[in-house]
Amino acid sequence: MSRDLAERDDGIKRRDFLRVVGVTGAGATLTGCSTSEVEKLLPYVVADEEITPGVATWYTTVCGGCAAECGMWVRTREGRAVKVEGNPDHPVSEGGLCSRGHATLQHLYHPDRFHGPMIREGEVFRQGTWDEAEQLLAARITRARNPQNTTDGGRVMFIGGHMGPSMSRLVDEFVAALEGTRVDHDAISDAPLLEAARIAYGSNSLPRYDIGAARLLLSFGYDFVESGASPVEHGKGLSRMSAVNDETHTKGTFVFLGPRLSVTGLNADEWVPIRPGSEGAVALGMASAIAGPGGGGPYANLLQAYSPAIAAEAADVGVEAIEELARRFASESPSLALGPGSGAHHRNATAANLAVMILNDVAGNVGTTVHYDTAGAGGAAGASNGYAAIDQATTAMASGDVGVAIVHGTNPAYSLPAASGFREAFEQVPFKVAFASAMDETSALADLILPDRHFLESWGDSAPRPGVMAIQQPVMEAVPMFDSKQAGDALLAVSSRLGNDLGAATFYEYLQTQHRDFAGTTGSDFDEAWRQALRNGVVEFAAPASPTPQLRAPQTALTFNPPVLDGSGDLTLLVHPSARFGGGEFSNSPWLQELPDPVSKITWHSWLEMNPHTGEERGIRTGDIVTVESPHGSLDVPVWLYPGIREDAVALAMGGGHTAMGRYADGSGVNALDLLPAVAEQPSGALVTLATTVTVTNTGTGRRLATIEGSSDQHDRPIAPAVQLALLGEAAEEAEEEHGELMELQGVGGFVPVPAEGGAPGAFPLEGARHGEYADAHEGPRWAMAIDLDKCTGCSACVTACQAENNVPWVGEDQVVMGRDMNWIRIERYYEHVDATQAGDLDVRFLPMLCQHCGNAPCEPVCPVFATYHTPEGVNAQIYNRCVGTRYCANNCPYKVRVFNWYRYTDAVPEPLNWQWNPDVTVRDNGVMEKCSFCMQRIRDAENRAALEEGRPVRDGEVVPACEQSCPAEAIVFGNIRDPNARVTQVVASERTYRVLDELINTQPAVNYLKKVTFHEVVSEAH
Amino acid sequence: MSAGTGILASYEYLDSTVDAITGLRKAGFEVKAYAPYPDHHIEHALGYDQSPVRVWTLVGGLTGTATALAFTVWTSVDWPIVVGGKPIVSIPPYVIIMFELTVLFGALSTIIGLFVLSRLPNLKPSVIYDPEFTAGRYGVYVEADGARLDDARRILNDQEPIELREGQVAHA
Amino acid sequence: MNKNWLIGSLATVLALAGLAFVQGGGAEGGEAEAAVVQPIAFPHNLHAGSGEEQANMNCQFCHFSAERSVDAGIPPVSSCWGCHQVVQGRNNPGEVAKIQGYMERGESIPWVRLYKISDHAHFPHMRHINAGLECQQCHGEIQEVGAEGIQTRGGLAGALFGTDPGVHENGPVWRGDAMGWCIDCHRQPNEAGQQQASTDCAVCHY
Amino acid sequence: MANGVTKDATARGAMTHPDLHRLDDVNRDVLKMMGPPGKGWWALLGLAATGIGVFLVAWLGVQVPVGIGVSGLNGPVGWGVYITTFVFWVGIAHSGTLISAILFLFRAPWRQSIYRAAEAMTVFAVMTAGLFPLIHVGRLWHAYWLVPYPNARFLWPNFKSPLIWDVFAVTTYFTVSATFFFLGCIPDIAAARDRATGLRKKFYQVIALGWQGSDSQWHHFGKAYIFLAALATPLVLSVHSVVSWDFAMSIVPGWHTTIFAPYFVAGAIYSGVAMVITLVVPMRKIFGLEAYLTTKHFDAMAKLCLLTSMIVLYAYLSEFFLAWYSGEEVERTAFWNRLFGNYWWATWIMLVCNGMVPVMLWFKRVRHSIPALFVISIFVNIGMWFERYVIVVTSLHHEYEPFAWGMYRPSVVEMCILLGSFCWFGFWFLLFTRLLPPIAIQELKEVMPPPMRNKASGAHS
Repeated sequence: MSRDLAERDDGIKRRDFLRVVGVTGAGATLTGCSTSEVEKLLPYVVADEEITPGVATWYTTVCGGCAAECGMWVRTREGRAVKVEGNPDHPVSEGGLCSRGHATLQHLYHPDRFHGPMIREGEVFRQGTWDEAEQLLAARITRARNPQNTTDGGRVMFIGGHMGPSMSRLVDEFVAALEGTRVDHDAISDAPLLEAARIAYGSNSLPRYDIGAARLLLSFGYDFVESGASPVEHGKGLSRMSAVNDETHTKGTFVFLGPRLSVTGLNADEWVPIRPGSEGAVALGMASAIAGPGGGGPYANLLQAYSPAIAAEAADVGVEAIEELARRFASESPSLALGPGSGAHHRNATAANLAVMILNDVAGNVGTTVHYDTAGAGGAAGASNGYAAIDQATTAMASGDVGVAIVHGTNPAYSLPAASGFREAFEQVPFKVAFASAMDETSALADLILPDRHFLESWGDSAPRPGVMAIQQPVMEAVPMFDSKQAGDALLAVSSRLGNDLGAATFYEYLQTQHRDFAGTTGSDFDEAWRQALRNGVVEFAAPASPTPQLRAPQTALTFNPPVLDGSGDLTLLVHPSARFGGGEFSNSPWLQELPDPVSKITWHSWLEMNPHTGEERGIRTGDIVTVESPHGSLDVPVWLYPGIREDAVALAMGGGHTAMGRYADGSGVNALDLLPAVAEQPSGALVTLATTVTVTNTGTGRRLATIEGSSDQHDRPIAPAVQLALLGEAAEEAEEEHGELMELQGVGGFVPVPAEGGAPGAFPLEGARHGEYADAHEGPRWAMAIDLDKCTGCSACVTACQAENNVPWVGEDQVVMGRDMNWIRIERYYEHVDATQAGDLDVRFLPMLCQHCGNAPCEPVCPVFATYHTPEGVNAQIYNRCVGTRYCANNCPYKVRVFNWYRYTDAVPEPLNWQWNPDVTVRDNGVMEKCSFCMQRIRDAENRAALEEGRPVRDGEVVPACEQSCPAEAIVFGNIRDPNARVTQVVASERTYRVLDELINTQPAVNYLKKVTFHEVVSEAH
Repeated sequence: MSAGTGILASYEYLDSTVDAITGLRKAGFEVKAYAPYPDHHIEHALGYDQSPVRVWTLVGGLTGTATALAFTVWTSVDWPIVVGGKPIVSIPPYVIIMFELTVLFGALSTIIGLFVLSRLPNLKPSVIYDPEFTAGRYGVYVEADGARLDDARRILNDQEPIELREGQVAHA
Repeated sequence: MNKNWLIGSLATVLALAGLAFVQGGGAEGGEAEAAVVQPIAFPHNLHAGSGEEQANMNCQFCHFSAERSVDAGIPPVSSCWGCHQVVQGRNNPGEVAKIQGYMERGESIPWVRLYKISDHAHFPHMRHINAGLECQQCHGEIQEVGAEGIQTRGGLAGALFGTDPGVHENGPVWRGDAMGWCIDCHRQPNEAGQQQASTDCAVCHY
Repeated sequence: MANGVTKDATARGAMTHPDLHRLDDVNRDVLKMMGPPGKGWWALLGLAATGIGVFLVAWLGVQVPVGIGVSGLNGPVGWGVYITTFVFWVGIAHSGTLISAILFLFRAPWRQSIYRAAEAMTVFAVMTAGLFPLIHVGRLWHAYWLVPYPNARFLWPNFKSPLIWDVFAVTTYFTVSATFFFLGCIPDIAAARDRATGLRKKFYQVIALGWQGSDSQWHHFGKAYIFLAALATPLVLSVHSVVSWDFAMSIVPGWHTTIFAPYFVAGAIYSGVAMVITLVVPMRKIFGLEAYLTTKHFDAMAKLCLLTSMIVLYAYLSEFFLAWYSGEEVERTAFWNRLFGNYWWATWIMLVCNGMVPVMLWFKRVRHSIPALFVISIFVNIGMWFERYVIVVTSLHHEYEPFAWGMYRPSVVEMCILLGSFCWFGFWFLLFTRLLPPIAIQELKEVMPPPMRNKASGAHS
């Protein structure tokens, strides 16, 4: 019956592509096109330049997802990128990669990408050729610049998003040659932070933080784990700073000050729920307490005015809380205060950022945990990307001043409030050009769309911080079905048609020209240096030393008080960047759409966060659809009650409500910007997102949220326990006492003591832990994992990494609503203590839950056909092709980590999105169970590679599952627990080690967790 | 084998039937009786002992037990797969299979035994038969020749049958 | 009683049982064609045979990655062209000339795949080659197969006995997706008397 | 008298069937039921056939090709209406063989009139139940892998899995029940054969297997029947125990309890007897079987119902008590959730229908009122379906891992298949009432006073 068809389909999807590519891939290096000098690609891991079918080739490049510019390793198979990972040698990301970084791969193969240049004809687009398109653009530019042209003439305006330094320079040269204007716009801007740095220290780049070095970390609403300037780097810093040292029993303290707990906030040890917009006042109040009378240098007067009492008044918290925090901030040195950054773009945002800088300064953190680059320009951002600039551009466009508008890498028609008038102004421009890979709201308005290449197909460079440079190289031939061209190439081609020589024929050439000098820096010849740069994925050179900068007085008057908000609503609206979509530029990735939001655990659609007390007062429950009304607009959105938000505020994330961004983004959620006015903050020019109050009224209708959250209460079960820091030494003794001699049931009946093996004797009895019947007979490795909950930040990068590695399908909003999400790993989030009404302890537990690979797995014996069983290596294996689909195993899994293919979900994956599929992992059929396999394909790959080297055993660290690889917090360690020197064995020896539910149901999992460490007493669990 | 005349008497009453059987058996006839329901008086009159069906049941049942034990153990050992940390050969769950196969084999062999012993299915039943036997009548059947036939007829007639049929029969 | 009816149903039951027995032994096959027409009538014997006027090439000269990859590798067109630029071909210059065509058009040769394992099973060539197996142990005396190629078995026979059994006298001995065939070999004892390769399910299925 | 004929059986027969006098009255009355059906029967059969059509479309036309996602099942709740209905029908299947076999062994006097219908119900209920494991698997086309048969992959099923026990138990139960049913039918089919004409006669001729009621046939038949009854009795108890172990062998809170086997068996008998009442009451009315199915029969069945209802209620209460008494948070939460959680309504339907409504059976007036019994039996049927729903769904939706808790809502397809299963069952039962003697002719005769020429002879000896 349908079986034959099914498996054949799957077979074609994976294998046949392999076969075709197996041939073309090998030959592909012979042909190269203009810029992609593919024959010069240099593999990093495999020294062989030839592509071997069936063997992965790795390339280094730079993630183009956001301005953080993390280093990337890209795994290609048969000339096709199948997985992106963090480059461990890159100083910014150090091997980690966030969810959005992983999801960039979906943009590469996005089915909504343009198949060629699109030329508007009336209401619709016609696909044209590149020659035609470039000719058209050149002609229109010439026509527009003709002074005689009064109908559709005007200057050339280039509206750009984030781009690397060389591209930025090229754009500048291109625009300059045409006497045009360039405006930069990013959906999420760091302008207030940048402006504050400029005011305070004369620095032209964002401050750099050494979060890992801090002992006391304060975040003034800054969501550095999920958004912020460099999420992977900062997340790693947080985990290093706050993770307990198991020897000294010390850990850093993290205090979050803000009206709403973002995922960053959920990691805090204490929460001071200050009133929205009061960050500046609180920071000054603390600084004032630290600096004392007359302290604070040029800001002494200001500090005088902001006593802790005034700050407490503004923030709606007790004055003792602020004084106490200030005292600790000064004494627990080095400390660090962050923010508020994009967490609070209100009308006094620059002042608030400045206040935090003053606080750091008076506490003596400048030069230790926070660094300002005062020497060079540095940073990737060229022009100011705030709202003020684009507002001027809008005015110019509206006045008919602009003849040709070129948009590149940004989507202002979506990411600006409707009130900005951008859309209308842009529509008035006689000729609009968009460099875009796939359709978005701005491209939809354009007259000409030039399909840009994905960063994995193009050349580029990055300079994420002074002294660090990395080349972005194409890792594969451009996806053949999309006739795309890198924007740099197109600009050069158009320039030459216009008769302007920018010094290079292709962007590759231009890029090399830009970096001629670094050969001199490293002292070798250029080609070798270039090759080396590509091989390592990063070039580090000594940055010019910046002297510790001195605080400077402001030239302009700033207001540090909480801002005035629009409207007379009783609730303050917090609009924040989405942890999944950023400002909306990632909304068309189904992986990210289906990634549960790290805070709310909701997928796909938008939700309004509201405190449960507020909801109770108004008779609003989770799932009720409410109308949110501001003076600038109104939206209908379902409510999610969240104790991590102040009672006088509601929050809405950006990134939803797209109208022209393709099949996965359109119609999903609402655009929070619709509620906002178009106001630029002064002096930075950033768009004000904390601008208005709203009223919330219940519509009386409701919906089931597409959430994966069942209950956020542990119900006193031994799931995610914690241990108080003060008890750490004692816990070990207790554990020993409690466990005593572990007994195990013999196959022949009766109990015998578990034999103690080499390793960590006397500690938690893991070495002898039951391992099915294989207990001691099997010689090989026994795979196990350790997850340190004190490190895990809940960022969810592992979830997307796993999805990318293991061909885990997405199921869509309706299916998630039904409870059928397919992720093999989920981050459970349990509230232990969250109280928005007072400052104090905060206890939220994140628990990455994946298959526990139990030694006594309850799922195994119930399977009637041995489709799941225990391998001699300690893995609970799932044999998809043997599965009949009784779902008994899932019922009997106490961890609920088994997911079922209710439909042939992979059928819904369109070409060429399925090119991303990992050829080493079976694509699962309708009606089979699946789950985490400990990345069995990676285990086998490591074994195969080890076997080729004279049959040596697999070394520790050779098998790195996708989740571990991706984890920015370094919370996950995998390895052979029989090897006493393996990292996992070392980690598991910790006294904090426990196994979820094990003491209750004796499942003997192979996944070991290390308890979270709290400062306060852990009361709720008896365990 | 032998050919002869079969004679079949139909009775309305149980006691007449029993009397006829007793009479015929006293006279040394091989008697076959028909009844609409199993009646132990008739069986008693015919001198029945224990039915050998029970042997079939016992043998069948024990075969089932042994088969199940051997089969479950052999399949476990043939390709040992560890599930849930349980021993490869785990007798307690196999007891259930053993029980079920005991019952199954026992039941099936009982039926086979019944069929063999009472020569069922018999799609060509004897010609001399009164359809009223399945309704309310009792029947007595003897085969005899010559003078013996007359004896039989007389004994049968003594009990006032409703009907008496005769016919030539040939035994296979 | 109608004996034909009985025989008929018995036969049906047996046929179904037979199908169940070998299930997975070929019903997977997308290519059930009886005869496979390759884009180029490639004679394995002329290349790899050791007879007179046969080139006696090593299999891995063309199937270049069998020793180091899970895939044996199909030679790139350039690899064919490398020799056939010079070698015109005695028997069938027309077929050889096709290579030039592919080369010039920059197309790959659309070889029809004969050896196919289901998507859910993984067969690492290099592990087998490095364990000392000969190609012929699975692929049969392929070096003696001429331009006529290997016949595959379709239809019911294919379903019952696998799509790719050795129809050609020198054809493959490999029984398509018949897992028992793999297991048989994996279970063979080694010198130490233990089975020579793992029969752990997850060794191949993941 | 010398021939030893006694009227020992007459007392029983006269007691339960006071209106029956002659042996062939039974034939007349029973075989009359098998006469040409009326319009009502055809209408019901048509309805059932339509229901089967819907059932097949929903299952083979929609669910199998599209995916089992058309059900409302999900991550935490992997079993729902299908398994509920499976257990329901297996439970229904119980009382047939129970009434037949156990009551046969204990010589219960009220067995004869109802056991044929009850056995037929058993067979058809198992036929219905047996479909549900097939319906609920994700890959129907691979379901035969649960059967141990030699194959080219050298693979065998896992005999440690309760689902394999299920395969063996249900298959055995079906085989034995069907055999037992058919064996009892053979003499009665012969009776039908001897009255029928034309095509029907041919049909009965074949399936009567040449039964004539000869002494040796009766002799071996009787023994075989006793042995089958003796085998079937523990089988009845084992089958529902095995079904209960599908749940009890797991570690799911709410499933993992030692009380499950007896609790399920009692529940199965309970629901089975209720279903017998539900089926027999209309049969009695339509076919005018008042002489065969007397209030004494109903009274006995009602008492059995009452007894099992008390056992079941005791099981419910002891589960709740033990969950509390265990002090184990997971158990406590599971049972608290049952009573007051999202599915409180299902639990209360179960408690009211199964525990409270049957309390009325304490009253003789209720036991002797056939309409009242009919209504109560319907309540019990509903209650017992919900009992399984409560066990399956409420236990799964809140398991160990609170973060993975979820809700289950049955889909339209599941409802179609649930209702279709009743049609499937009804279809076979309707055919049964017309094609096979729905009341055991020969066994009734066994308990009737045998016809005696010498009327006095029965009195003495």
